[in-house]
Amino acid sequence: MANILEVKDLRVNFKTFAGDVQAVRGVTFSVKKGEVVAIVGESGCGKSVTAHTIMKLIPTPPGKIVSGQILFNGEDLVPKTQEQMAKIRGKEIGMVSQDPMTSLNPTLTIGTQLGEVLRVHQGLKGEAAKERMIELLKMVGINQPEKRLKQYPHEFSGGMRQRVLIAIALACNPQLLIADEPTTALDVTIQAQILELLKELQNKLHMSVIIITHDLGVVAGFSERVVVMYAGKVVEEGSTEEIFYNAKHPYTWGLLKSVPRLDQDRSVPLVPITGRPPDLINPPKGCAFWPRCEHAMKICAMYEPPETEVSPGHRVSCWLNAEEVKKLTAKAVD
Amino acid sequence: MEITKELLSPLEKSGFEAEAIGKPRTTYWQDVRRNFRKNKLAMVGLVVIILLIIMAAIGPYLSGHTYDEQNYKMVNQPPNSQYWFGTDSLGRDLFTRVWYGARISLEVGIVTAILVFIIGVLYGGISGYFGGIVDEIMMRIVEILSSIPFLLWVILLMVIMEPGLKTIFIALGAVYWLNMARLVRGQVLALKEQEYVLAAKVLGASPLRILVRHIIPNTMGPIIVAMTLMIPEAIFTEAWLSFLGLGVSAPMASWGSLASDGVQAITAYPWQLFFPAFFISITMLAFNFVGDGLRDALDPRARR
Amino acid sequence: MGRFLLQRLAYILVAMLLIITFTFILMHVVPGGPFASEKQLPESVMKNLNEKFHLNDPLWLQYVKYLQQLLKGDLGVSFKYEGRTVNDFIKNGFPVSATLGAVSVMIALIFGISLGIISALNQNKWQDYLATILATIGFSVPSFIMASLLMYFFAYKIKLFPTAMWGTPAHVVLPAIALATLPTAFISRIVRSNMIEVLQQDYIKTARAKGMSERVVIYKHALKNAILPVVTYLGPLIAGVFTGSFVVEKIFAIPGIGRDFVISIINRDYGLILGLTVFYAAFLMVMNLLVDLSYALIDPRIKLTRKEG
Amino acid sequence: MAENILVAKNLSKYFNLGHGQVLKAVDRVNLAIRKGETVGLVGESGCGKTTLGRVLAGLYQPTAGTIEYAGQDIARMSKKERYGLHRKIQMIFQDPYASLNPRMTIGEIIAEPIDIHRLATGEERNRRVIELLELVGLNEEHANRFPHELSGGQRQRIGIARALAVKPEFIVLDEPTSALDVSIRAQVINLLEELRKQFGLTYLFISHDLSTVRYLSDRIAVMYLGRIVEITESRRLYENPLHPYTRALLSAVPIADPRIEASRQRIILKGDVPSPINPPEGCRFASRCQYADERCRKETPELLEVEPGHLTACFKPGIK
Amino acid sequence: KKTEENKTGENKTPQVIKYVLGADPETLDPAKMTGLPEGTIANAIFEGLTRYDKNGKIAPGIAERWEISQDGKTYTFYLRDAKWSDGTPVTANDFKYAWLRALDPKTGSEYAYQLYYIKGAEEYNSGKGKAEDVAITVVDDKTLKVELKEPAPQFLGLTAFQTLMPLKKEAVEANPEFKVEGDKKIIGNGPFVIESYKSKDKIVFKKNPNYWDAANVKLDELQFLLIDDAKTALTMFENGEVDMIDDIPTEDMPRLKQEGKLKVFPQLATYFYRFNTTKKPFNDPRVRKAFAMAIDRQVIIDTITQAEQKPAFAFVPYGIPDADGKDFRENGGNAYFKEDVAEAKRLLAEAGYPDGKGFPTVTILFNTSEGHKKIAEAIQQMWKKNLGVNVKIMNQEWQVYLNMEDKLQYDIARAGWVGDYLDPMTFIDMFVTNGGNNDTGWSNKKYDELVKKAKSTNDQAVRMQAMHEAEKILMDEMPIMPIYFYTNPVLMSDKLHDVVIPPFGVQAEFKWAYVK
Ligand SMILES: Nc1ncnc2c1ncn2[C@@H]1O[C@H](COP(=O)(O)OP(=O)(O)OP(=O)(O)O)[C@@H](O)[C@H]1O
Ligand SMILES: Nc1ncnc2c1ncn2[C@@H]1O[C@H](COP(=O)(O)OP(=O)(O)OP(=O)(O)O)[C@@H](O)[C@H]1O
Ligand SMILES: [Mg+2]
Ligand SMILES: [Mg+2]
Repeated sequence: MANILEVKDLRVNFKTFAGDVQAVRGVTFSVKKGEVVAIVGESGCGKSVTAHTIMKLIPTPPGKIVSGQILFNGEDLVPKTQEQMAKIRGKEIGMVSQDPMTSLNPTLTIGTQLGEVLRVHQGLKGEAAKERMIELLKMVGINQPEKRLKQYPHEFSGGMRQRVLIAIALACNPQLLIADEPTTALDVTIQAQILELLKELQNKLHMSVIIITHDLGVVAGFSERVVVMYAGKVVEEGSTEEIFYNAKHPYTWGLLKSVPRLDQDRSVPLVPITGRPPDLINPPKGCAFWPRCEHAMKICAMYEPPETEVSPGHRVSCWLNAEEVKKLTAKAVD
Repeated sequence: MEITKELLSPLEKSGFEAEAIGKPRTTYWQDVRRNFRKNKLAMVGLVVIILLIIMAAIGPYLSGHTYDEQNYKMVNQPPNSQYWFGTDSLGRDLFTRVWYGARISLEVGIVTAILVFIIGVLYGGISGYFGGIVDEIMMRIVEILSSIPFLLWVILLMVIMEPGLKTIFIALGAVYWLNMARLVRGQVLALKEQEYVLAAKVLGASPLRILVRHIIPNTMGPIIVAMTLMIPEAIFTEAWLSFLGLGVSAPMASWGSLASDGVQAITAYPWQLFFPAFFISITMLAFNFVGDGLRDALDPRARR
Repeated sequence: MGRFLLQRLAYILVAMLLIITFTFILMHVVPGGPFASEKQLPESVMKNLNEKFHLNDPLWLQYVKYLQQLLKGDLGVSFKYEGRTVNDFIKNGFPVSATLGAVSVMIALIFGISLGIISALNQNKWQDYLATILATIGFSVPSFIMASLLMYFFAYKIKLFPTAMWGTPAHVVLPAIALATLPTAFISRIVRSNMIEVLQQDYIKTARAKGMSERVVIYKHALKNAILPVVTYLGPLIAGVFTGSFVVEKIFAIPGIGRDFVISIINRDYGLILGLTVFYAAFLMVMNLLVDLSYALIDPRIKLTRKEG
Repeated sequence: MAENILVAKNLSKYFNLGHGQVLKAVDRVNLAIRKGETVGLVGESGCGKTTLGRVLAGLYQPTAGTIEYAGQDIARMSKKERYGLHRKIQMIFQDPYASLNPRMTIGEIIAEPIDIHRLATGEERNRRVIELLELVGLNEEHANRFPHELSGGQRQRIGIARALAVKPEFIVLDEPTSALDVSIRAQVINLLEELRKQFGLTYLFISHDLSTVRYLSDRIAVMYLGRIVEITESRRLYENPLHPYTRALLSAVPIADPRIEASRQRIILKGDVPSPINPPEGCRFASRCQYADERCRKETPELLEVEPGHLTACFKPGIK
Repeated sequence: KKTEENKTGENKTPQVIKYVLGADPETLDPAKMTGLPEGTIANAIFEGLTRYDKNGKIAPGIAERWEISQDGKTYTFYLRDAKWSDGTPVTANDFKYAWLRALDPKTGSEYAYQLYYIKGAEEYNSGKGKAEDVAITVVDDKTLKVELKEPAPQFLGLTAFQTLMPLKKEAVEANPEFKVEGDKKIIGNGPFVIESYKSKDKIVFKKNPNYWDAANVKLDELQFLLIDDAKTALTMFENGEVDMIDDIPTEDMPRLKQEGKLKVFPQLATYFYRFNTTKKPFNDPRVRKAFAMAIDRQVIIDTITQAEQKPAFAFVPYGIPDADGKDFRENGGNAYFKEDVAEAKRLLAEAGYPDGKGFPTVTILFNTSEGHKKIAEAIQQMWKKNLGVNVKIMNQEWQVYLNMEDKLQYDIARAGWVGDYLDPMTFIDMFVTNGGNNDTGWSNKKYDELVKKAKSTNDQAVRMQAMHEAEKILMDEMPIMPIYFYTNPVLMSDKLHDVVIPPFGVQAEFKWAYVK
């Protein structure tokens, strides 16, 4: 299957007065047509920046794409101007962001906010636009869409706003949907509704989805492939099954172990990852995870681990997995 | 790259502290100072204010003329080597007068700002913190007071008080606190639902403690900005009040009164307006920069 | 909504009563009277005058009489200007001051908002610094200096506008600019800081992610939210500017109502002082009410349930 | 069985919104908490968890009902009388970024309760601060820092240390971990559990996160629109939820295991939580409940003991 | 009509004058007018029995001629055939009506006391007498007879004054508030009629074709602009937007003088300082004199007021005719004392303050004004330098200042006095014991007697002599310290001719004015 999106060695910096924050430090991954890819990782590891960079939505300055390629349908988005990007955004790539409560303009009606996408990208106006809007709202499960179009965001609950945002993102049948923590701010029952809806729409519209989340539970139920990010890098990537049952990176282990299992009660303490993510202004030398890693070796603090393909489609960047390399070189040296 | 066995031995994380933060150790005030210093504009502003204060202190003695010495043969002289800023209509040295004026105007600006700050913060703080009916009544009082003619109040003050700076402070304080109280109240209203305030409440902190330690310090940003904007207004209102007879009595003059005198002479002797107006603007700019800088420096969240 | 209006009106009435009371007391505490002059009047003449204006009545009676008359919609008469009622003063002066005020508010809004947007969009670039400096100058140059400078340069030096007085649209320009200086500075600062804040909001990101052009993002999505605080400021601003400025009206010889406020007090023109104060206070409160109402129009989140201070 | 430390009876908290609108955030809640146990409180956003917690912590005056704490009714206590109680009942807040005053040093923040209650002065005070910091896994060095310089997890520890400074018996934990990262969350949970054991604390643990609640709690109370709809031991709740809402809630929780996820049957609820403003008659859940009938819409079910130690407010407990 | 004028062809330039009057008039009702701007308007639209001519001499107005009885107490005026602006004749009744109206307590006229010379007038005005008892007799339509209480030679001049101007009863009753708006007009009998009046903007006058002397009125239109900012008025003048201003900012005086544009006219007024003679240190005449002698008046005039004012060493200003027809001031001399620092110091030492030692800090009180402030500052400095005394200066809002002055709550207070009529008495009778305008606490029996003497005779020689003597006492005792005699600086476009600037009563007289 063809890749709809290929991100190659993407690097993004933010200028701050304390120094340059290297928010994304060489991220490579790809998304196939019709595939759901999850990006997971701790807060601040660069998930959102990666997503925003794909849309070229990072504020410049202070943000800057230092290097890399973003191939969308084979076309590089990096050199595109904002005007050119505006034609892609909302039309080819849709986006749903984290906080539905703040992501809709409080002073414009839902109809206006939905209508303008249709107008700008599809030239729909008047009745045609209205029909389409009603259809879209129905599609995301909003009752009485006609009445709802005239209302303002504050008259909607969080779940409903998220539906509206999904409707906006999907209004032009984009090929790719980026959902940046679409359910984090929602209740579990609403989260279930939204995820159900997204899944359904993804199947129906055959689009590719990048879902960003903290919640491994969501990943487990929703995505086909998982990209694990740490400190601005992809540390492990693989099918959902592989990541959950055959993870190779200590960081992925940590993530999996820090959520209580169903059969675990409080007599058994949780296993947290100690410490906190590194400062991205001065990222540590070598593997960024070594200060928090139980398995850290001297080499980890000196050299960046190479990427190893553990099994087809399962890649990991960790010295532990570079076993063969180690053996080979060890012999040669001794 | 060569990979040796040695490299693959477990890493001793001795000396590595899991919870350590990779930043030098500082205190709040060091931090504030450092960030303030980093703000170039604010530093320029500060230096200017310091220079102005120094000049207010020594300026009057530099030219060899006193502020009230009249030389009828040298009236309305343009700036020259003897009178650096020229002279006024009574042949007085404007340089000396401008720096005397600086004393008064800077004092008026700063003291008024502080006075208004205290009254406004107390009143607005109480009103906003207690809310409900207390707030309702206190804010209505503010609204009503702001509708009563200021001039009447000034005349009353003039009758019951000795003219002088103290009276000026009272008169200015009496007007400006109204706006400050409104501003503070709005801030407090927003802040009092903050979780750290609730936390203090659960701990049993008294309302006063909560106001003073938790709420007020966090309203400083907009308050400082409002205070810097108040300074020029106070300086000019002082001139007007002095003109009415409330303030410092002539021949002492403030920047404001020098400027209003100067405006009259704008066609004939423009320098009489230029110097006081120039220094007022400079002061204003400086305070503005310092205010903005302070606001940012005082707020740790402002530096992301 | 209806209830809200009723509540507000009731409050306005109570507040007016208090304002009248305070002003009445203050006015009589202050020395002087409407007929004091450098030439001492014979006692008999003084007596006649006082009788004519009921100044010999006990104060409380004067007060009650004034309130009664006010209930009939009569703001009173001037004690100093023979045969002229406060209504006359308002009828003659207010339209002039209001016209001038309206123009300056327009100027302040147009320039203030533009300057604010330019600043915000070019944050920490030279445009921003320039706008900051302009605003600071706007803050530190009071209207009397501004008015004199404008007159000196534009009427006297280059004779682009008439010097003073009222009549043609050209007469409005200079005083309106003088009046607008401070509000312009103020509005530009408000818009700048709010614009910067609003531009960081999630919904702006959403708008961009939808593929809206930068122009639409700024003018349709951001501006409306960024000028909300300007609307709050507009209430007192309009009340202040529409009721005229003593200084600007005096310098430009404009027959507005601003001068009357001051002159009535200087003259101890008791009738005029009270009448104009009542007018001003009522106008201010109605303006604030209108601002609250329009606030609800611009910002659908605001419901007119509680009184705002 | 341990004695009850806190008993709330018919506890209500209404917010008067004016214009005849009353928001019943907490409505006739009965709850007994035993000494030393951890009671979990779960429910959807806006159902009144925080409000209940704050009423118990004394931040809000209840509209009706009583709160007996160690045998004393504290709901109607005057401010003065209440003062001493602040030492016994403490609260930890959801947002580690908002619950610490950004302009105070960590040292000052932790010292504040000590100052308020005059527990110590001078050297003694400093020592206490350091002790508390160490108790929550931080050290002396952090005392000079400011909240913005700490991570979310560290901040939440500060909040915990502050609450512990007055040696409380009962702590209301209002979603103490929901703003934290998964990895950090585990650290804080471990810490809370450790402290509970060490000091014999009683917790009311409010959370969205059902897996954490289940992990930590002895008993779990499920709230829906201002009322408690089910309460029982945590294992029992998971194994045998009786209220249809509880079942829907449990089924919606994602489980970090793709295989389980793939085989799970979800109950997707229709619609949103209705508004708590002037709520409808009858069972509050009726509008979203697939089993609701006439009676459910008319009568309000009481919270009744259906099985020993398992209370639920449903006319058809356990219906499938 | 227009074409006719054009045919006469002489006046190509429009006969319009724009004059800056100053602030809004308080009223257009002559009975209630008090100030100079109002007087100027009244003088343009009304005419009394007499009118001052181009040279400032009393000349016939509506009265063609008059007779004064031997004892100086009975005046008989014979009216000419004059018309009101509506064409009806002006009669003796119109005068009686106007005067009684001014005296009517209900009218509340502030200047009713100007009529107190008439027998029965004061009683009527203070509610003790009746209107019928006021000795104004209409002999016939054209003859008016007035009886005075005491001889008062200034009475004739007063008949030109606004309070004594005639009013047409019907017109007053139709428009009791003297409004000019809509179809309300003021019916006058003067050279002009008010065409329109817009408050704080301008008053437009047209020539009154029914005026008896209309042939000598050349202006078609006269505009009084109501601008009270001197600086603005000057700018407008320099921009050619107005033709004449008479309130000139001192800052611009030197330039205007240099450019030769400034014209200076005498004014019947004195600028002086009052001393509070009721308390130390100014209860000692030596101190008062010392202070008066220790300033340099010419410097004040040259550097501050700058309008060719004359330094005052006496109280009554120039411009009032003495018994012999010469000037009262010139006859009396302007040298009752000298500026002499040594002498001043000696006097001060004599009073117990050698070199100013031990002298208490005293304050100069003045009402808020830039000009007063500068003068006070200069005088403060001069006293400090010359006498070694420390003087503070304090300004107060106008009414507060009046109040303080009246209650003697001051040490030194700035004052100015403008004559109401052309006789020294308008100045001299101020300082009688407990006089309403005395305000110094000063009292001198001899002085009081001299004033009384002057008031009770019709013999000009005796009157004037008594007043000269009284003035000498005033200057000897010095409860007041004269500073300068006012002048009236005016800027007038070169096109204007025959605009008369009288020394008192009105600001300007446009009856004969024309533009060329
Ligand atoms: N405008 C900016 N200026 C400076 N630094 C930035 C900016 N935006 C993001 N960063 C930094 O980039 C890094 C990555 O941020 P990002 O928002 O991508 O994290 P994330 O993985 O999405 O985290 P979260 O789960 O909290 O959303 C962080 O360290 C953040 O501080
Ligand atoms: N001070 C208040 N005034 C008015 N209404 C309030 C107030 N505090 C809370 N409410 C309302 O009471 C209801 C219960 O709120 P509460 O915060 O207790 O819910 P919650 O269960 O804690 O929700 P969440 O999970 O979002 O924290 C909500 O509808 C809320 O809007
Ligand atoms: Mg993110
Ligand atoms: Mg909550």
